[in-house]
Amino acid sequence: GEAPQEEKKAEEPAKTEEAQAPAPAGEAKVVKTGFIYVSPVGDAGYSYAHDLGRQAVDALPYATTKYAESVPEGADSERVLRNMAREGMDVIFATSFGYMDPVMKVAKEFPDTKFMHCSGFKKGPNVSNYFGRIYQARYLTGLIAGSMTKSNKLGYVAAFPIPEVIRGINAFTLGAREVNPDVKVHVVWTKTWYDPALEKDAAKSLLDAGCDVITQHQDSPAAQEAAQEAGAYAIGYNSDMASFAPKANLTSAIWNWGPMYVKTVEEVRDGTWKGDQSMWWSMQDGVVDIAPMGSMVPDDVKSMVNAKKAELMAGKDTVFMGPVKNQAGEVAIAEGTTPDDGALLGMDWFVEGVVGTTN
Amino acid sequence: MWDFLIPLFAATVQSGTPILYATLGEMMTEKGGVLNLGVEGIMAVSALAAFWASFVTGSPWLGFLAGGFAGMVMASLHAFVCVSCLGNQVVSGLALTILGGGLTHFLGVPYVGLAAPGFDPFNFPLLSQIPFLGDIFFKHDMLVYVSFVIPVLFWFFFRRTSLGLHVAATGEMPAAAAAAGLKPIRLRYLAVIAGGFLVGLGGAYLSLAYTHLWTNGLSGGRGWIAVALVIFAFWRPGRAVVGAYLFGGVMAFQLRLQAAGTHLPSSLLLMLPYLLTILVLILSAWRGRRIDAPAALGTNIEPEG
Amino acid sequence: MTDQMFVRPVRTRPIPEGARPLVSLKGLTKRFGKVLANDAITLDVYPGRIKALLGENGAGKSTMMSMLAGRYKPDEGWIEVDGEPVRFTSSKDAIRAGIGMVYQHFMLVDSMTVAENVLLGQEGSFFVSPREMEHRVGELAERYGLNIAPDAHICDLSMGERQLVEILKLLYRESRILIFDEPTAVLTPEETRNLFEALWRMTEQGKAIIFISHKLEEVIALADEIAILRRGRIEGELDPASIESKADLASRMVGKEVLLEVDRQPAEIGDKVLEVKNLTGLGLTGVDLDVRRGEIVALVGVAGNGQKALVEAVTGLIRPPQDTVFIMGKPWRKFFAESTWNRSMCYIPEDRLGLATLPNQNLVDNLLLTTRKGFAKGPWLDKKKAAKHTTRLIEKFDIRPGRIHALAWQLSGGNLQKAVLARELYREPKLIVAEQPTQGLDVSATEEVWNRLLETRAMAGVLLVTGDLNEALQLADRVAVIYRGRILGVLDNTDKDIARKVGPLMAGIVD
Amino acid sequence: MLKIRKRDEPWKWGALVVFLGALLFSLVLSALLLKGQGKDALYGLTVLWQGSFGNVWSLEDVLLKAIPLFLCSLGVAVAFRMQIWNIGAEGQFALGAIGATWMALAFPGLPRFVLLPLMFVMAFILGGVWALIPAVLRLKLRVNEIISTLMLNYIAILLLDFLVFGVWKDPASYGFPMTPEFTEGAIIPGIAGSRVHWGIVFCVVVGIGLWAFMRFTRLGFELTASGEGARVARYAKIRYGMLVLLVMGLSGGFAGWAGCVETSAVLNRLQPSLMVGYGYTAIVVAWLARLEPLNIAFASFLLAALRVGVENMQLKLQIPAAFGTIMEGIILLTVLAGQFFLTYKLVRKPRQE
Ligand SMILES: Nc1ncnc2c1ncn2[C@@H]1O[C@H](COP(=O)(O)OP(=O)(O)OP(=O)(O)O)[C@@H](O)[C@H]1O
Ligand SMILES: Nc1ncnc2c1ncn2[C@@H]1O[C@H](COP(=O)(O)OP(=O)(O)OP(=O)(O)O)[C@@H](O)[C@H]1O
Ligand SMILES: [Mg+2]
Ligand SMILES: [Mg+2]
Repeated sequence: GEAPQEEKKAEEPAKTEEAQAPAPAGEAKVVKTGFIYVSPVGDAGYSYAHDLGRQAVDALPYATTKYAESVPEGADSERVLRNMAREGMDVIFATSFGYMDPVMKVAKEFPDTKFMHCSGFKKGPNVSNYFGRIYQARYLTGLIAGSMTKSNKLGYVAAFPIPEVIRGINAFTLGAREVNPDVKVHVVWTKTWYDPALEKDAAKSLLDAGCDVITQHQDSPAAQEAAQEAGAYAIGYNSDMASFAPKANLTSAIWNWGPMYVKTVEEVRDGTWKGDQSMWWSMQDGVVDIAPMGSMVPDDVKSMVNAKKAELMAGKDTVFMGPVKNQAGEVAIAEGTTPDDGALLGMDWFVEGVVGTTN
Repeated sequence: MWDFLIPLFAATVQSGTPILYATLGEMMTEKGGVLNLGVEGIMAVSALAAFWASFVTGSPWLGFLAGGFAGMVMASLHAFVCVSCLGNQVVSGLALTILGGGLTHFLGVPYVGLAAPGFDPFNFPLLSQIPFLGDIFFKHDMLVYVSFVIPVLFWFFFRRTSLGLHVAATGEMPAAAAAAGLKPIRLRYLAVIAGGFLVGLGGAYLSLAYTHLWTNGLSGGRGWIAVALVIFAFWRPGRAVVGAYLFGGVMAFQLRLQAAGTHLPSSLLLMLPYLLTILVLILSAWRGRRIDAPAALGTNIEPEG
Repeated sequence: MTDQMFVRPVRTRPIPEGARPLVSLKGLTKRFGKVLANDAITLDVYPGRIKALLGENGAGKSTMMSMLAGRYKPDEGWIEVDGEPVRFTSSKDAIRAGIGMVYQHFMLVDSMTVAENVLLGQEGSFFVSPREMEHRVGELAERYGLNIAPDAHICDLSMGERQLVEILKLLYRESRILIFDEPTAVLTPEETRNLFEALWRMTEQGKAIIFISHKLEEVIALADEIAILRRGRIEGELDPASIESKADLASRMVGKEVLLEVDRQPAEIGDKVLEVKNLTGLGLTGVDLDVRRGEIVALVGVAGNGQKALVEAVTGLIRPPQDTVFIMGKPWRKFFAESTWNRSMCYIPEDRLGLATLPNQNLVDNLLLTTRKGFAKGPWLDKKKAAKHTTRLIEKFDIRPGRIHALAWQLSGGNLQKAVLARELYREPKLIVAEQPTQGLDVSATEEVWNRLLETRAMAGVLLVTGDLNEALQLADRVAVIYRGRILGVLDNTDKDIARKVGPLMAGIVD
Repeated sequence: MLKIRKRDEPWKWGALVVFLGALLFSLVLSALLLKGQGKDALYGLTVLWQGSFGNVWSLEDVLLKAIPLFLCSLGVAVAFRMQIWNIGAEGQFALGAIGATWMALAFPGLPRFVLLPLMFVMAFILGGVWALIPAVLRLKLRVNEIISTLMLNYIAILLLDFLVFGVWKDPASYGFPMTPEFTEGAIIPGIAGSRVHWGIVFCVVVGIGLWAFMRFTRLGFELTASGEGARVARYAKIRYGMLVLLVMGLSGGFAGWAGCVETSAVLNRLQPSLMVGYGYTAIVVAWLARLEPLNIAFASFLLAALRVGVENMQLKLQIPAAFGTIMEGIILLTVLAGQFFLTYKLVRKPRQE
């Protein structure tokens, strides 16, 4: 993936100048958008996925974009947000959970600026929050992993025990056990979003423990590498990671923010944007997906997965359909019911079949 | 049991290797009487340099050398500030750590997430056939094998070469070295820069063998652990090997404990290496051999006349 | 009496006809900032002769020799070796030209072996073998009849042995000009005698020796010629034969009358201020010792025989075993728990700059170091008052430079010692522990320190720890000899034979 | 030919000259770095200036950011004065935040004038205790405090994680790692409606207090004297061990206060994002200020300005935030190298012959 990098570089200076120039009179309103990311954009990972969305917005003729990367959560982000608001941004996308309180504070000071906060739960007259149901993609990858494993042990390198990650692990486990009830999913926490060395170590420890399919909720493809070196399979996350481990990568659970970001900016231009909303976009909206499956995935598995994906695309979200048991073997989601979004957003327990703790 | 232990030991060797390079580098520096607390920063910069060189040239070996070279450049900054300008060694080292962290974050941005050609594990001919030991020590990448040789060279340098003797004399008593017609300033530069080279190799290991991907913060506290290990090792290369593998072992162990499914909170498990560092220092203090430290460690050479 | 301790084989040796100097200094000048340390020094050194260099503290002796040894570069002037001008950029050049120097503080690496130290910088090849190095040095030592194990570590050696290592270094390099800067300060009389014999032997082989000392009797006994340095200038060269007495030499050196004897009137003896009872441990065995007000008790012995431990235990730096040390009648713990800043105990350590003073602080702060409780009002310090008292002390003790803002490191050894003494006496102590109080001081400074110590007998008891027998005999009422952690005997200074008895005891010989 | 000479008198304005020189040097170097990245260097520096001092709100931001830096540096400086190398301000900061949060969560109903002092006391105690661990290890076991304080930083952050991911997690946070928001009584209010809060007044008081302590008290003198080492302290009958404990306790306590102020006034709750490296920057500040409490106020303001200004650069020029860290490193290294000229000078050597 060098190409997008060069592209970005080439267009940046032009964009900056354009942003400084006053909007030419008589033209339609320009929507100024700002993005803040928690990590460097780089070429893979969470912020990269958001930045691809930004680029889609940037390509719109009536929109300009600016971004700040590696903005620490907490007090520093508050300042960046405030600066962006002062710069006259129409809408600001704050793409990490930790920006929630700062967004709420700054939003109060700048009632005319619209704020979109990713992955949080607070909202206000000019703040909406949004996120994607990546668990749907996780579930599909679980189906693949469950079909491909021989040892019936799957490995999951995970960053922090927060609901987003736990939900993904659970969905993955449910998918895997749906096709192979003997499967166990081993979890190793790294307590970091991004530390390839540690992630690789963690993946190796899982491989050594007998896991033969590794997936991760991390921002680097290190786990993919580890799997490939050990001759095992791997499932990526954030963006298509096939290029990092072509022999091992079965597929990746991916984000695709472009369509919804463009839609939001359109709403802002048209004045139809509404605050105080919680939006949880799904596969139907095109925000989450899985990358094309690798050649090592047998055709019957591919078609099974595609069938399930079609159901999801049709709006039939049965990932957490009961009965679902927790680690202790008790029924946690009753037969025939699906937890509401509130329960999903606060999920802090593991389903049966996960080996590990949530703290 | 062996199924758990052999991979654990093998992983121990691998995660101990960058620490070993860095520990020996710091040991070399300190032998010359200079304390360099910038190991963490040097490792970070050299990891980037190694990655960049390998990425650009496609040759991991060039990357490895570039890592060492970057280590030398960073270390010579420290040498200039402390040896030539008599700056406080502790603070200069900290400044180097800060600068190194900043530089890597700044210059590394375009490479985050990119992969460069690196070193892959292979079975060492013959030796990998040895039962147990072969599995533990001889199924790694080339840089691990290189790291087996360096402690021996290190020992040889200080015991069997006149230059090693000169460097050690400079670390013990620069005035005596000067009176014997040596050039303590030059020797200190040498020790610091050579040490920087070794630390740089440790950094290179992180981005070329440990993972082939670029990221910020690759060093992850390993540099500091190396500084602690020098004390633990009583400035002796043999014990540095023990110390480095001890740490590699703990890092590998806590992840394996999680993978096997423990109920201990991961925060507490992740504390283990840091707790161990303190423990190791307590143990080495308890053996109480202060004399092992180079006598002039941390003091600058005042210019005369 | 001490003059007889050294007997030269041949009294004087004239310079052979037509002999050419081995080394000539031509108008050497060296400045340190405003200090003119050496001022156009011109001096010739001939082979086979011992030249003594005499001068007060700070006269510039060490500076001159450091230039000769390549450590400092002269500001003006040059050096000629064998008539050829040379320019030394480092010690290495000087060593190559055959100039070797034994510094006032030994330049030995403690953690290395004798062989490694001797061969440092002279290994001859890149790869070295410890065994082979020891062999080489062992042979050398044998050839010159020096008894030393080449594989011993320096830290395990006595001061005398270390001196031998320094000499071995010079011998190995085949130096032709050997410079000794106060070599006898740390040696016993016995070791000094051995050193002198070694020096004479070396002159017989045609080596030139430059010898710096503050001990006049040594200079008179040893030198073939004496150069006197005053304030950086050569004041003249003397023939030892023309010197009538030590006092004569001293006054020529200082430029005014100097009395070399102190007038020791017996003082009134009071209570015990220090009592050490059967102290075993810390490297000491069964040490009994007491000091009463009004007397000076000298503890003599070769450095490293347990004096350090005893002094540190008495002065509270280390903790002695229970019920062994009593100060002013109180057990150690109790005394140090209750001791006040004044009217108790004071310690004048050997390490003036590192221990007794703060090198980078001014004289006021250095006064406060031990007297701060006297200038405290509640938690606050009265620095104004301290400054006033500092000024007064500077005047009273004639400490130079006479500014209260001078930093401790800027003071010369003698002035620093005076400052320490001034401060400690200001505390009106009842017990004084003085460790090598005149080491490295010139005659006039020595005299002043001696007189001050004698004066304090009126209010205090003094424990004088010294390696200089002469000093002990000049000052002490009683002399205790320490050897390997034991007190081998306590002699009264009224004893006529004391000088003869102490020497053997210092070497551990009890009849 | 130039040669080195030791100065007879310290160079009076040297420290200031060296500091300004270092600042200039690092600005030039940073400009070159910008050029290397293909940015307009001059514009970049203007943006930096604008961002730090350009207008009222940026000054406000700078002040806000200077508060935790100032408190941490005071702590660092006290310890450094005694040659105790406490580089654990980061961890002590975390413990202070934990202590304050503990009180805020335990007694949410208390009125402000009771709760806030309680929080400050507990922050001081926990920060201080965290610093006492390495102090005791050093005194009793001779464990190198540089390493132990640093390792305790990592441990403190994991401890903070452990708490906010576990027992203190806000039930209403949908499982995200954060404590509940503090009640009104646990929040330091802003001064006259501005964002600058009363913490700044606290800083002034603490700063002046420490300055007076160091300069006018016997203990302050003993502290500096002990900087020459334990043996000198023993010689001067200074209770060295006691002083080390005092100094580390103070040092940790100050960092703890910084943690308390930051949690209470800025974040209003405890969450992992609290940790942004004030403890490390504090070392830079302390050294730039030559360990003088009054200079620290100035230096922390300056470095806070740098940090804030760099964010402006990031926004306008898309420069990575690490740019500020690089400048910090360069300034510190340059000052260290430049301090050479405080004790030495180069003089022209007369040519020989
Ligand atoms: N490195 C230095 N920097 C500044 N001044 C110095 C230095 N070395 C010596 N001096 C000063 O130069 C003068 C000569 O000092 P030197 O050490 O040569 O005297 P000395 O005759 O050897 O005295 P002593 O008998 O005390 O050994 C003194 O005033 C001393 O303070
Ligand atoms: N002068 C010194 N030299 C070396 N270490 C010292 C010195 N002073 C203090 N220490 C160290 O600090 C520790 C505690 O010092 P402190 O001054 O409290 O003495 P202490 O031995 O505890 O005596 P006490 O409890 O009777 O006051 C000592 O055990 C020692 O390790
Ligand atoms: Mg001298
Ligand atoms: Mg005590």
